[in-house]
This record gives sequence, structure tokens and C-alpha cells, in this order.
Amino acid sequence: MTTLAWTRRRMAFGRFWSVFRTRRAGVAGLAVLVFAVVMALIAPLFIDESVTSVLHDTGRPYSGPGVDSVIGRDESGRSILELIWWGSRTSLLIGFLAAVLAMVIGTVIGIAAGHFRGWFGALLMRVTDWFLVLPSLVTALVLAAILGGSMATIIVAIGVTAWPSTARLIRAQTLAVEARPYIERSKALGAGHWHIMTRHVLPNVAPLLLASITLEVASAIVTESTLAFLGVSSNKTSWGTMLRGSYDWNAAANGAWWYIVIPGLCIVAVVMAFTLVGRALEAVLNPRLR
Amino acid sequence: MTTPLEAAEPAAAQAAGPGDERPAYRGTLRYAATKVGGALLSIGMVIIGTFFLFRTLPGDPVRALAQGRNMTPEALDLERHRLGLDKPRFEQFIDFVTGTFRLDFGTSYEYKRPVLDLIWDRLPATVLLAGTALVIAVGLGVWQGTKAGWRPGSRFDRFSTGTSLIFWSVPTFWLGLLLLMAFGNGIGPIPGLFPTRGIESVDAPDGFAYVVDVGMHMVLPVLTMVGVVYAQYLLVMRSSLLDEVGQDYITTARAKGLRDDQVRRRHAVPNALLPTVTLVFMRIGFIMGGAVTVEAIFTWPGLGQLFYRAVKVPDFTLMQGTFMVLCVSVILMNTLADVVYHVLDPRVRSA
Amino acid sequence: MTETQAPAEQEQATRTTLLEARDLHVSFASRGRRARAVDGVNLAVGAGEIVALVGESGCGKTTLARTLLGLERPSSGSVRYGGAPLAYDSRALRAYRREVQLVLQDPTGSLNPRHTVYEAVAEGPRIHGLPDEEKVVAEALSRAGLRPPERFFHRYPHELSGGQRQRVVIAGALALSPRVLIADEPVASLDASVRGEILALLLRLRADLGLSALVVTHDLGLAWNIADRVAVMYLGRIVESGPVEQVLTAPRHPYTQALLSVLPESPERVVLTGEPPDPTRIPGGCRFHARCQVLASGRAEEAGVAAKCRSELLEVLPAVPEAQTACHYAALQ
Amino acid sequence: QDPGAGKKIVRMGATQSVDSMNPFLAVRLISTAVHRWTYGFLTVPDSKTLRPSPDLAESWTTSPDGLTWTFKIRQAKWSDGKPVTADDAAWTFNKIMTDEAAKTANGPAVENFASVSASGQDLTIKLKAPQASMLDNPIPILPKHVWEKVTDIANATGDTYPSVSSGPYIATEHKKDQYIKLTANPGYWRGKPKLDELQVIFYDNPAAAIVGLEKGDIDLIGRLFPPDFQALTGKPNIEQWNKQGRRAAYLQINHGATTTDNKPVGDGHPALKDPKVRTALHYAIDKQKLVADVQGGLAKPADGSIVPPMYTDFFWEASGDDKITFDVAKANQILEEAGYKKGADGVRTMPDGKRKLEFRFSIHTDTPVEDKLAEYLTGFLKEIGITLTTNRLDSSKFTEETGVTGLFDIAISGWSVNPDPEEVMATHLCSRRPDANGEGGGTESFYCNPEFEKLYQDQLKELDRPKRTEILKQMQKKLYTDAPVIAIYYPNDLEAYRKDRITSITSIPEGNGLIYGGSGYWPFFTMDAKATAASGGSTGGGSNTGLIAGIAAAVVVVGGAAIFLARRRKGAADERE
Amino acid sequence: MSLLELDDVSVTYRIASGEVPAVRGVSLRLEAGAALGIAGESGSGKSTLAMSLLRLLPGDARVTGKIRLAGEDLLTMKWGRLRAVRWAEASIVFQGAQHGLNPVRRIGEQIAEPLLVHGLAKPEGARKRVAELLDQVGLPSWRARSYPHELSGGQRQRVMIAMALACEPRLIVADEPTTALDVMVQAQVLTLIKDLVASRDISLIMISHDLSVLADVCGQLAVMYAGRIVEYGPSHEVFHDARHPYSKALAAAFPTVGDPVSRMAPKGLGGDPPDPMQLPGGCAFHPRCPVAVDACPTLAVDLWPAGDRRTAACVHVKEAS
Ligand SMILES: Nc1ncnc2c1ncn2[C@@H]1O[C@H](COP(=O)(O)OP(=O)(O)OP(=O)(O)O)[C@@H](O)[C@H]1O
Ligand SMILES: Nc1ncnc2c1ncn2[C@@H]1O[C@H](COP(=O)(O)OP(=O)(O)OP(=O)(O)O)[C@@H](O)[C@H]1O
Ligand SMILES: [Mg+2]
Ligand SMILES: [Mg+2]
Repeated sequence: MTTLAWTRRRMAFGRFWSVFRTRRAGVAGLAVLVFAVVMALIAPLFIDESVTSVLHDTGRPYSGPGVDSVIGRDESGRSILELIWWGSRTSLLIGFLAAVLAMVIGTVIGIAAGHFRGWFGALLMRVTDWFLVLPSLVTALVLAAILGGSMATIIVAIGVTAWPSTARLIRAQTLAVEARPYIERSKALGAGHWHIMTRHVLPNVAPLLLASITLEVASAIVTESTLAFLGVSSNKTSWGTMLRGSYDWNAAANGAWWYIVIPGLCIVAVVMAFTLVGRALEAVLNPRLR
Repeated sequence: MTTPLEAAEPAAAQAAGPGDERPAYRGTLRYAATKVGGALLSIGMVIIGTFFLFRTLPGDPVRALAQGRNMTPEALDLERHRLGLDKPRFEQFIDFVTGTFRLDFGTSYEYKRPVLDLIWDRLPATVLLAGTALVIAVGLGVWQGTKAGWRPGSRFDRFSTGTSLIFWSVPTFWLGLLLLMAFGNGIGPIPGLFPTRGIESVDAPDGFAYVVDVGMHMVLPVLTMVGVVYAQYLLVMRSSLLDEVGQDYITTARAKGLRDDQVRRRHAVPNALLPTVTLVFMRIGFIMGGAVTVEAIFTWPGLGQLFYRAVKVPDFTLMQGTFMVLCVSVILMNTLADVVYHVLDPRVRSA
Repeated sequence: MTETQAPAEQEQATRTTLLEARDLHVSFASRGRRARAVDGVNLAVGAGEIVALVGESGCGKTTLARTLLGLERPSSGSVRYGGAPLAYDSRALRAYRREVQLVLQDPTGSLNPRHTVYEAVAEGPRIHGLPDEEKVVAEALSRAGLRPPERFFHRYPHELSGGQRQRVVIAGALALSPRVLIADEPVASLDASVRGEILALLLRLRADLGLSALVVTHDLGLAWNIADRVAVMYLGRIVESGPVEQVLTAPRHPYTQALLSVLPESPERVVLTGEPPDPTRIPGGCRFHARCQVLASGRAEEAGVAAKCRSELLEVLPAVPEAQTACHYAALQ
Repeated sequence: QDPGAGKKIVRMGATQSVDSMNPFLAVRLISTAVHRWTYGFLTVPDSKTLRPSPDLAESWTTSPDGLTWTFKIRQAKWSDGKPVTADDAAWTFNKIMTDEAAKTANGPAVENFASVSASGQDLTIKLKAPQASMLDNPIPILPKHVWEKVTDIANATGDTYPSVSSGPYIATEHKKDQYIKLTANPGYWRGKPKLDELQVIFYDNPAAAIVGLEKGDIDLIGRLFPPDFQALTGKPNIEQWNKQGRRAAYLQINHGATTTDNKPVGDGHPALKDPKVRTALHYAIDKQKLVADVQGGLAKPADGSIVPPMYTDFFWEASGDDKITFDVAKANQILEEAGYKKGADGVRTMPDGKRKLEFRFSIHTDTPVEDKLAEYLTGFLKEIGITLTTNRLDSSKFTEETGVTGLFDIAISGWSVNPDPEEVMATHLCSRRPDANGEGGGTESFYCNPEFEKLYQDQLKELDRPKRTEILKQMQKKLYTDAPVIAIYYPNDLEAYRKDRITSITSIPEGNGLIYGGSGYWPFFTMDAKATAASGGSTGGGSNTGLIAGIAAAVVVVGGAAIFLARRRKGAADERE
Repeated sequence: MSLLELDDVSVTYRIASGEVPAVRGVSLRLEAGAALGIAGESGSGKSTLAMSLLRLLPGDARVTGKIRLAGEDLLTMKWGRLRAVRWAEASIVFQGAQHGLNPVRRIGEQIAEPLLVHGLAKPEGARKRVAELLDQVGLPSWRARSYPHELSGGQRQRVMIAMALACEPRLIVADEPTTALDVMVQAQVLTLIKDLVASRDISLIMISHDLSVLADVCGQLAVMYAGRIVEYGPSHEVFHDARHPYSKALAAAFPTVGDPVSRMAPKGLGGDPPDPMQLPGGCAFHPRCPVAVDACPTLAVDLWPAGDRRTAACVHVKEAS
């Protein structure tokens, strides 16, 4: 029984993959993404936190790409390459955790708001709508400014302002699923709220969640860098804080284009990769779009 | 054979007279009323939320006011009294709410002026910047989205979708910095064409030249905002057009002998525009977020810059006032969007 | 073509009532008004009986069916099963739903596309914690005509034809060994050629398991095909009911007559004009009077009941097996 | 037509915005600078020696006990034509003495005043105690006839233009966070400045300001941040101005914060009470490296205390045995001998073995230099077995924790020193500590040393400049050896201007002094510039370029539209299904 | 000359996983003023055939054969000409009326649109004509100002019919005009179509899977199975006396109320509908056929004469003749 279930699951994945594979942009995004994540994960095998130290192994500030450092150095003579490598850990971690936080809140609220009709659902929807219209970056900035900038704060600030769109999406999907006759059938079979939410709604929104979480990570990474740029950061080297550094130390006027362009390109590449994968997943998994 | 009921129905509609949509109109009014009610509720939540959010602040606001200067205890007490901080929390809350309703957001620590005045001063610049950017972004997005969605998979589609996705992935501030470097300062063959700060030259000329001057100042900030924002309009327009193209009524329109562009202009695009219109208003908050960054980079004297400064100082009264105004304006925009959508889409109108 | 069994002549009067609606009213708030979707219905389904509920779109058939299943709460009146009124606490409802099962119109929609046939059929047994799940599922599938059942266990709904899907849905209901099946337009979305197969299955289940069924339909041919008794519903109320042979061959209510007359083969058709009835605006008097062809043609006037038709309310028909009709004009004959 | 054509206009870039144009309230450097250019003071530092010299006060006399000062106000006119009288000055001082709100900016400067009175052009100030720095009074004299109408000082913006001034310039226009326009005061008593107009243009974004200078949108920019300054190296037409500054950067060390009633406050690390630890810290800091890396070499490592070397008179520098130079081994040795042993993780513990030497380093949010400094200090202290963690605080919280509640271990600090160092010395007095209620204060170090107090009192009374200088130097030495604060470097004054626009400029002090960064209006009074060319020119992407670009843009848009329409036509022709 | 002639029309959809032969060699003839019914189960290619008549199929469909409308070949026609033919010569009423109307435009505009597009009327005249058309389909003229969603399903279907009549075409194609409608409304719409066709000499092609409905409205009936016509003939004969086993099964699925034979005896057809991408060889119906013989899987089927003006594609018919 279980092996059969396994083969079927493998087959389902195979089917999914064969469709996903046809979306070239999605596959390219996935490749970039896998590369970025793997690099971030294996970073400690090659370098450690000391690459962010201003006292160790530094070269001439703002020295350009060359033998000494592959893609130039920053204002304190640290290697941009190493900083980017190490900083990707922070950027990706914040992106993932904030997205997961947003997802969890959004999913719970979205499913509950879609499943429970009456005042409870209406209340949840009201709250969601309220959060949705709040200008999220502005709110995140206020939250981070008030709570002070630590990794946890930034994650919470992003997560807490990013969940409503997920909740909206999940709620819409929940409503769509709940309108399907199989929910009625399930109720007629005697199913309770929990059964319907976990057995029917959740599996049906899960693919959408997967797509949406990838998109959410993308926007969380951008938000993190923007917050860092606006002066509230997690105090750890990330691509956003690097860009902030390049701005603070006027890399532009000092001709250190590598300091501005490369971290920015990294953000764009990774965000783009997440976006492409997310869109591809959405197209493959969301029956409405298919 | 007319039945009493059937007879009653057209009678009611005819009584409304041709051109007059009274029943629908009344429906819209009622709808608008509930939406406005909802918006008021949201605004109330904003006020309450803001109060508690800003009351959790660590530190003593009076000392923040002193900004590190040497103040006597008496002076501090006096100030505390003046700000009403010596009252119980609940009374403070009541004061806060009544103050807010009287549009009294307090006095900025930083500018020593009523927050409302400051906001009022800054509003036009933001409206100009964000408004222009929005109009251009929507225009560009809708135009490209339409073209792309009408021929999905075409070279234009792949190119425009790809480009917009790249812009979409770019952090606003980074794009702003690059533009500032490239067009403000000039790089290589690109001359430094555009001013890099503010809304006008100090010695702004009059008349038409002034308009040109302001226009020149707007180029870079508007470009930055448009670059980041237009993608979503493009993508939404594209996908909603794709949705529409699959519909049967499009086939009907073709069957009627309409030209391809007639089908697009008369049927597909107007219908596909509806979701885009809502999105335009829904994402006003996003534009506001962009405005904060862009205004900070280009020294644009708008609300975003005011807010950014308030965050940096930090000037909590100002931050709180600006935050509320930003939120409330977004809520109002959304309400407007709901009502506009309601008026535009007959399907929703009577639902 | 599959064979079908004609059931032996049954003594309808001796059947015990299994499921019953008593003076049932269900209303909804609809755009600021109250839609009285079910407006006083007495209906009984006896053990081993197949009852067809026919009527125009929007007359409240589905609402009645859902209320009978406890999916909708009546605003007044009661649903009684086995003589006791239905309780609405979740425990009692769950117990009730082992006995009474639902089959919906759209088999594709009724199956979760992410569940295999096995999971779909096993859902009921799992909810109710039945032992020997696999055996129950296999048995239900083969009863529903999907043989051998193992071949279907791991298929997904999209890998089945429409008729097979409806069989899976029926198997899902059978897995709980219910005593009553409520089928809401079970074949409406199926191809004509498949339709007979499913109907034959219902008849066979009745013969094999003694299953009672309430079949909701707007197709009189279906009622003729399989039902023992038919109830004609108009605007929330049953206007005529009785044994199929009697009601469909000699209809007494003008509405039933009209319904029968529009069947393609009928000699002369009475096409009712006017809009489908609106449950938010139920006319006074006989609820059908506004569209009644008898009243419009002046026959009611001749019989002297026209005024009554327009103003006098009719009694709610009782839940009896005999033929009966709620019509001022028919009452005269 | 460009309205500025033919005029001499200098545009100064500023990255700080004006907090208020009301001199009673304004505390920011940029605002006080503008007020220095628009208002007269009693005295002004001499452009060569920085000693007090006559400004609105033509001359002055002191009573033998040093308690009564009489200033003779010169015959001058306000820019609206009214005469300047001693009454204006008396009103200004009295207002500050009596109105709480008016104290905001310059309250401490009148703290010692017993009474101020005027008769004709004579202004008499009676002091509570002798005060040597009397001649460095930082209060602009305001026109009584204008300001007495203002009832609510706290909410007065001071935004009335043209302002009524007695300085070299008149403020004529101010757009908040955009720019201020100052025009030459033709009736200025020293004569009209050479410039016709001085503009202050605000940038939120320093990078944009540098771009603006390179492009010629602005002509001068003061107080540059080292990387911005370095970026201008080798740029045509730019004169870089790199001179000793008036600022000292130092670390404030919580060596046992107490209130005025000597009760301990806060949660400072006990190890820092030990002078040996403080000395070890001092040894561990590589000031040379800090200067090189954090300040881009554009600063002087501090071998003295809180008075920067620019003030050659008052500057004290350690020498001989007193002098502490970077020496990690020595620092480790000191700690080792004092019983702070290293644990297994390389971190030292208190001699009693209970607490590790883990210090917080409090800095401000959003200050890249402090962030960078923190990174270096963390590295330095790690070498001597001390862990430093960075604690970023917004400015109000920073002030509270490092100035009142004592919730810090080591904090960044610094002071821009006026020509007379009395003010900065006063920040280390016992009386400046917060009182028992945690109110008041203004201490820079929670320092309270009777010897230092005595020296301070002595210098107050000492009217002989060389002798007073000596006392002030002793005070600095005390701070150096006691180390409640450790000076790290004296940042240079970094400025830049366009040679092609500004033809002459006099710094203060003349020669090697400061331009914008200095106190006083000399540089801006004496500055001369080329007149703006009649048509457009370099100023602000003038309207001509604008027009051309505008037309070009219009052509592009129209052309694009035309092409678009044409293609649409064509598109309609080749149809498809 | 017939109004419409189909000659060996085949339609193939190209999709990612291969080709779908939706219509396979259909030849038909329709005289002016006649009504032809096409029946068949879901997926048998009815709609595809209907859409191919006006070249309305999506780009991934390939049509071969000849479709002649009043002698002109539609498949090789120039675009401009085709646009002129569309609606003015032949109009179409789609399967789902609710989707065939633009939801955000008033129905009056939509009915008038073809008139204006084909230059048959000026706006003023168009308005009058709309009122006229609405009247013809039994709707009050003020309904022109309504939006589609304000109408019931039957009313919308009538609007579609009014629209189809707007340019007074010679041919109307009605693709399942009554499916998803209520019995009573269905009767209304069918009566309307019947009357209109009879009174105006318009040719009609009506598609449905309900044989009884078609038998009622149309003179001729074609039954399709797996993209082919399997039986053709006068409708009452086909309905009551089908020659092809599939037509028989289809006819039996609609019992006559009051007919004791079908009482308690629903009839159906076993087996699964064919997958158009993997059609069985020979007669495509043989896997489900109750009277299949050994020859069926390999037989080259064709429409054989099966009586007076009748043809059927069944080996039994061939043998009988
Ligand atoms: N949840 C609901 N809220 C409001 N009105 C409802 C609801 N459910 C049904 N109605 C209304 O009640 C009436 C009866 O609906 P019901 O679905 O029972 O009709 P039906 O006879 O099953 O029609 P059909 O043949 O179209 O399925 C309709 O007018 C419908 O609009
Ligand atoms: N756009 C398309 N792309 C690929 N295959 C298609 C497309 N449209 C229809 N088909 C296939 O062509 C075959 C015939 O479809 P068609 O819609 O003509 O059937 P139909 O007889 O009208 O069925 P129904 O009664 O369900 O309307 C079906 O197998 C269908 O899956
Ligand atoms: Mg129903
Ligand atoms: Mg079809």
C-alpha cells in the first residue's frame, strides 16, 4: 500500500516535472536558485564570519577587480566576493523565514476566513483587508524602527506586513474549493471542519502556497534590502546592508562600481529566479491558470 | 400573456425613465455607503493601532524632544504636561482620538511645527510624483500588457514580460541610485542630463519654463518609480486579457465579423481593464512605499521624504502623523477603487 | 446494453416511512429579501422506495434535498428519520449521515481531483472510523459496477469517464451502507448514452440492498424510468404527488400538465410564459395562478374558481402515498 | 530669462536640513550657521586669532570683580531700517532667561546671568559668578520690534521673509528641506558682502550632493564625509579643502555612573571602574588604523584629550610617560597583572572570576562611521580578551542611556569645540550629572573629580589668557590620564568648492582655517564669485538646457506616438484569426 | 445548388501530446430553408464542426476538405470577404448563452454591433432594429438597456437568437441552444427557433445530444460518433427507427412517458466514450457495440444507403442492402 502510494507520488512528481520542464524560464530560475541556496549552505565549509571583519585579511580599500580580489574590495578593503557569499546567507535566511512567517499567518487566517462563514470569517477578512491596505513597506519601516533592528525584528516586520496578500489568495482559493461539490459530498459523508480544512482545502491550496511562497521570498529579499537601505537592518552582512554600505561610503563617486553593481545584481538575479520559479509553479499548479 | 409579476417589473424600470438608472444607482449608493462604513472602521483601526504601536515605544518622548540638550527637571515636567504625558493612558488615548479627529496630530519634535501643516505642505509634491508615475506606469503597463496578452508567446510578449520581470526584481533604491549615477552625473558617453535633487531649481523661472524645469526634475524619480511599478500592471493586464480571450463572447465577437483590433479594443481590453483598475488602487500602498525610497534618494519634498526623515531622527509624532495619513489615504483610495469598480462593472453593480 | 430488472409489484401502502419532511420551511436572506426556497413541504420516503422530486429550476428541489441531509437548517418544520426528528449537534448529524447519503449532479466536481478513487471512496469509512477499510471500499466499488475494484483504486478522477466517476461517487455513498440515497440530478451532466446505466444501477441497488432513494430531477422521463412515486414541486411547495403511473399519465395539476406537455413527443404543448418563479416574491392565492394556463384560458373562470385561485391559499399537501394535488380547479373534478 | 543672470550667486550644498529658522529653537549646525550669517552677535571670533573681537558690541568693559559687563552696541541698522540698540540685545537675553521655550537653543549661555539691562547703546550684564567665556556668547541678537510680537516661541517657525537682520545677509526665501536663499544686506555695517546671493541647497542623499558639485549645481559643500571628499580628488575645477577641524571624537566610558547625590545609576560593567582596565583599553586602540581606515586618513590620531589641535592655544598633547601609544602586549600585560585572566574561550573574566569582560558599545543608529568604528573596536578589544557588542540606539535613547540613566559600558561621543573650550570642559563637571530623580544633566562622562572641579573654577576666574590656557591644559591632562573619556582622533574639516565659480574665499582662521565648518561669518562675508552668465550657464541645469531637453523629449514622444500609430494601421491590415 | 455543402471536412487539433482528430471526413448538404440536426455524445466533434463553418476555430486546429456556402469556398476565402460573410450570411448561437454575451456591455449594443460593423444600419436605425428583434424573440424592448446578468438563462438565449437574426443571415448554426436550460424554458426557446426558421426561410443547423429535441425541430438528422457521421436521414425515422446501434442506444436513452416498455427499465450504453487520440480501428464504435461482428474491428466504414434518403455506417446496414 505504502510503496504503491510512493510510486504514485513519484509519478505525480514526474508528471509535474515534465510539465514544469517545458517552462524554460522557470527551469533557468530554478537553476539559479538552487545554485544560490547551495552556495549559501556550503559557505561555512570555505569561509567563515571573519570575512566580514574589518581587521582580517583586508586589502586596499576600494581596490578594483584584479588578482588580489576577484571582484574588488569595499571601503574597508574586504573582498566583495566573500562578503556576497557570506551575506547571501543572511539575505536568503531572512527572505525564507519572513516568507514562511507570512505564509503561516496567511494560510491559517486565509483558510479560516474562507472556511468559517458568518461573523468569524467576516472579522478575519476585515482584519486581513485592513492589513492589506496598509502600505507594507511603510509599516515594516515603522515596526523595525520602533522595535529596533535585529534579525528577528526584521523578519517579524516583513512577515507581519506581507501575510495579508497570501491570506487573500488562500481565502479566495478556499472559497473556490469550498464551492466545489466534493466539499458538499464530504459534509454529507459526515466530515467536520477539521477534516474539510485539512483533507480538502489544505491539499488544494498547497500547490498555490508553494508558488506563492517562492514569490513571497522574492519580495521579502527586496524588502529586506530596502529596509537596510533605509537604515533599519539586521546588523548582519547581507546584500542589502552591503548596498547600504556602498551608499554610505559613496562608492559611486569613488568609482567602486563593483561595490554597487554586484550586490544589486545578486539581488536582482536571486529575486528574479524566485519570481520565475514562482510564476512557473503557479502556471503549472494553479488549475485556473492552466 | 403578462402575469402580474412580470408586468410589475418593467413598470418599475420604466418609471425610472430612459437614461436614468435609479435602481442600480440606488444600489451603488447603498454599496458606497457600506464601503465607506468599512473604510471608517478601518480608519478607526488605524488610529487605535497607531496609538498602541507608538505607545510601546521605548524611551521617554520628552527627552527625545530635548534632543540631548540640557533641560531642567521643571522644564521636562512642563513639557510632559504640555504633551499630556502625565495623564493616565486611557485619557491619553481619548485625547489622541479626539485630536486625530480634529486633525491635530501634534507638533513635530523635529520641525517644531504642527504635523498637519507639514503634511499639508508636502502632499502636493507626492501627489505630483506618485500621480505622474502611476499614470505613466499604468499607461505603459496596460499598453504593453495588452500587446503581450493579445499575442502570448510572441517576441514582443517574451521581451516585454521579461523586461518587466527584471525591473520588478530590482530594488527601487538601487534602480534610483543607478539612474542617479547614469543620468544625473553622467557616465561615459551619457551626459548628466537631469537634475538629481528636488522638485525645482532654486532660481526657478516662471511660466512655461517653470513647467519644463519641474518636468526635468521629475524625470529621474518618475523613471525610478515607473520602472519598479509598471511590471505588475503589465502582468495583470496580460493575464486578465488572456482570461478574457478564452471567453466565448470573444468568439461571438469574431463570429460577428469584427476585425481583430475591433475585437480587442471593443471587447477584450475594456473587460480586462477592470481587474487592472482595481489593482491600480489596491497597490497604492505599494506606490507609497516606493515614494519613501525615491523621495529619499532624489530629495523630493514630499510625504515620503517627510516620513523617511521622521524615521531617521526619529521624530515619533511626525512619524505617527505621517503614518496615519499614509494609511488613511491608502484606505480611502481603496474604498474609491471599490466604488469605481462597482460603477464600472455592471456585474458587480447589482450583486 | 445492460439488463435492468423490473421489480416485482410492490405493496406501497405497507412500506414504513423512513425519511420524512414535516411542514418544512427553509428560507434565505437574498439581496435584502427573504427567499422562501422551501415553503411548507410534507414528503415521505418509505423503505425501499424510490421517490422522484421534479420541478422547474429554482423551485427549491436542491434546497429540500440538502435540508433532508441536515446540510441546511429548516427555519421551521422538521426532518424526521426513522420516526425521530433530526438533531443538529455534530454527533447526531454524523450518525445520521451514515444512514442517509448524497449523490450530486456533477460527478467530476464531486470528486476531489487530488484524491484517488480509493481515497474518495474511503473518505466516508475513515470519517466514521469503520474497520476493514480496504474491504469496504472494494465491496462498494464492485457494487457500483466498477469491477474488479482493485483496478480502479489508484486512478485519479481525471483518468475516468463521466459515468465511471458517477459510479465512484455512488460507491463512496455505498461504503457507509446507507439506507437512503438522496440523488440530486444524478445524471443531468452525463451523456445520454451513459444515463441509463446509472439509473439501472440505482434500481439494482434498491433490489439488492433495499435502498430507498429520493431522486431530484427535472426530467420526467427519468421519473418514469425508475421512480415509484413522484412529487411535483412548484415554488417551494409540492403541488402534486402520487404514484408515477397515475401522476404522469393522468396529471391533474395544470403545472404538471404543462410540464408533461412540453416533452417532445406530446401532441399539444402548453408553453408557460413568464419568468421562472422567484422565491423572494411568492404570489398570494395559489402560487401558480400567475402562470396558470387553466386560469388564463378562462376555464377556471367558467368553473367559478378564478377568484379563489387568485386569493385563497391552498392547504399544504400531506405526506401520503396516494395521488393528491393542490389545485382549486382540480379539486372540483 | 534667468533671473540670476549677472549676479554673483554662490550655492552651498548641505546634507543636514534646517530644524528651525527660529534662533531660539535652532540647534543644528546648519541652522546656527545661517543665523550667524544673518544676525549680529555681541562678539565674533577674530578671523586670524579666533580671539573674541567686536561685532555688534563695539567695545566692552568689565568690573574688577568680573561680575558686571558693559557692552557698547554699535550704531547699526536692522535691514528694515530701524536702528540696532542695546534694548534689542537686552530683550533677546531676557527672553531666553524668562521664557522656557526660548531656552531651547541657548539656555546654558544665560544660566550665569543675573540680570541684563539696556540704556541707549549701553548693555549691562550682571553675572552670578565670574565667567571668562563671557566674550564667546553664542546668542544672536534679535530685533525686538519684530520678535516681541511673537507670543508662543515654542511654535514660532521664524519663517518670515525677508527676515529683519543685522548680519551680512538677509534671509529672503526658505523652502523647507529644499533651499534657503540669503541675499546680501546692503546696509550691513561692515559694508555689503561681495556676493549678491548665497543659497543653501539641501540634499538628502550625499552622493547626489557630490554629483551636484561636480556638475556645478552647487558651488560649495562643507563638512564632507571622508569618502565623499576623496571622491572629489582630481576632479576638474574642484578645490578640496582639507584642514584641521574643530571636532574631537572620543569614547565615553561608564566608569561608575552616579547622580548628583553620588548614588550609582545604570548598569555599567564593574571592570570599567578599574582605571587599569581603562588604560588597557586605551593601549589596545590603534588610533592610527582608525584614522587610516575609518576616516580615510583625513584625521589626526588623538594624543590629547577633548580639545582639537586646531586651537593651538588650548590644545594639550600627551608626551613622555603620560603618552599612551598602541601596544597590545602592554594592554594584555596590564590586564593580566590586574588579575583579569583569560578563560578558555579567550575572554577575560573579572578577578573574582564571576563576570566576563563583555562590554556593550553604544552608538547611534544610521551613522556609518560609528558602525565602522564599532567593527574596528570590536576587533581591537578581541585581541586583549574583551568582547564588545554593538548597541545601536536612536538619538533620544542614546542620549538618555549614555547621559542620564547610565545604561551603557562604552559609548561613542564627540564634541565640536568652540574657540573657547570652557563649554566642553563644563560637560565633565559633577554638577552636570543627572539629579536623584534622573532629571537634568548634560554630562559627557558622568565624571566627578574634585581636582577637575577646582581647576574649572580657577579658569573661570582667571582673566589672564596665558594662565587660563595653562589651567585648561591641566584639565585636559586629567581627562587623559583618568580616562573617563578616551579621545580617538580629531577629524579634519573637509570641504570643497568650485574654483571656476568661487574666485576668492577667506577661511577662519585665515590661511589654514575652516570655511563652512568654522564658526562665524567671515568666509561667507569675504567670499567672491564669478557673476552668473547672462544665459543659463552652469547653474542648476538652467532653463535653456531644460527647454532643449524638453523639446527633445516632446519630439521623441510625438515621434514615438506617430510610429506607434503607423504601425497600428499596418497591424490592422495584416490580420489573423 | 445547396446553400451549404461540406465535402470531406476533417478537423485536427494539434496539442502538446499529439494530434486530436476531432472531425474525420464529414460530408453534408443543406438546402436553403431546411433544418439539420446534429446529435452525438460529448466529444464527438459537433461543436468543432460548427465552428469550422465560420472558420472560428483556434489557431491550433487544421481544417481540410471543402466548405461551400452558397457556392463560395469558406476555407480559401479572403479575410475581408470572410468577415463580410460572418454573421451577415451565417450566424451562430453558442452553447452557453451566458458566456456568449459580453458581460459588461448592454445587450442592445451587442445586438446592434453586427449591424453597425457590416454597415447595414446607422446607429439610429440600429436602435429601431434592436427593438424589433427583441420583440421577435419575445422580449420587451426596454431590455435593450439591460446587462446580460440581469436576464435569466432563457432570456439570454433569446438575446443570442435575436443577435443571430440581426443581419438576416441565410444560415443559423445553433450549438446546443437549450442545454443547461430548464424544461419549460427549453420548450420556449425551441418553439421560438422553430417558428423563426419556418417563417423566414432561414436554414438551420442545430446541435444537441438530445435526439428527441432534434427530432422535434429538424427535418434531417445526422448522428455523429467519434468525429464521423454514423447515420443520416429524416429525423423522425432516425429517432424512431435507427439503423446504427449507436443511434439506437441514443434514441432509447430518452424514454417516452407513458410507454410501459421503458417503465422501470432505463436503457443505456455500456463502455466508455472513445478517446479521440486512440480511436479503435475499423468501426470506431465496435468496442461498445452490442451487435458487433468479427469484421467490425477491421472494417472500412462508410455511409451506406439504409433506406429512402437514409444512410448509416454500420456493417449490418451494408449487409442488408
Ligand atoms: N444559499 C442560498 N442563499 C440564498 N438563496 C438561495 C440559496 N440556496 C438557494 N437559494 C434560492 O432558493 C431557490 C431554490 O433553489 P434550489 O437550488 O433549491 O432550486 P432547484 O430547484 O434545485 O433549482 P435547479 O433545478 O436549478 O437546481 C432559488 O431561487 C435560489 O436562488
Ligand atoms: N481547442 C482544442 N484543442 C484540442 N482539442 C480540442 C479543442 N477543442 C476540442 N477539442 C477536442 O476535440 C474533440 C471534439 O470536441 P467538440 O467540442 O467538438 O465536441 P462536442 O461534440 O461539441 O462535445 P460537447 O457535446 O461536449 O460539446 C474532443 O475530443 C475535444 O477534446
Ligand atoms: Mg438544484
Ligand atoms: Mg460542443
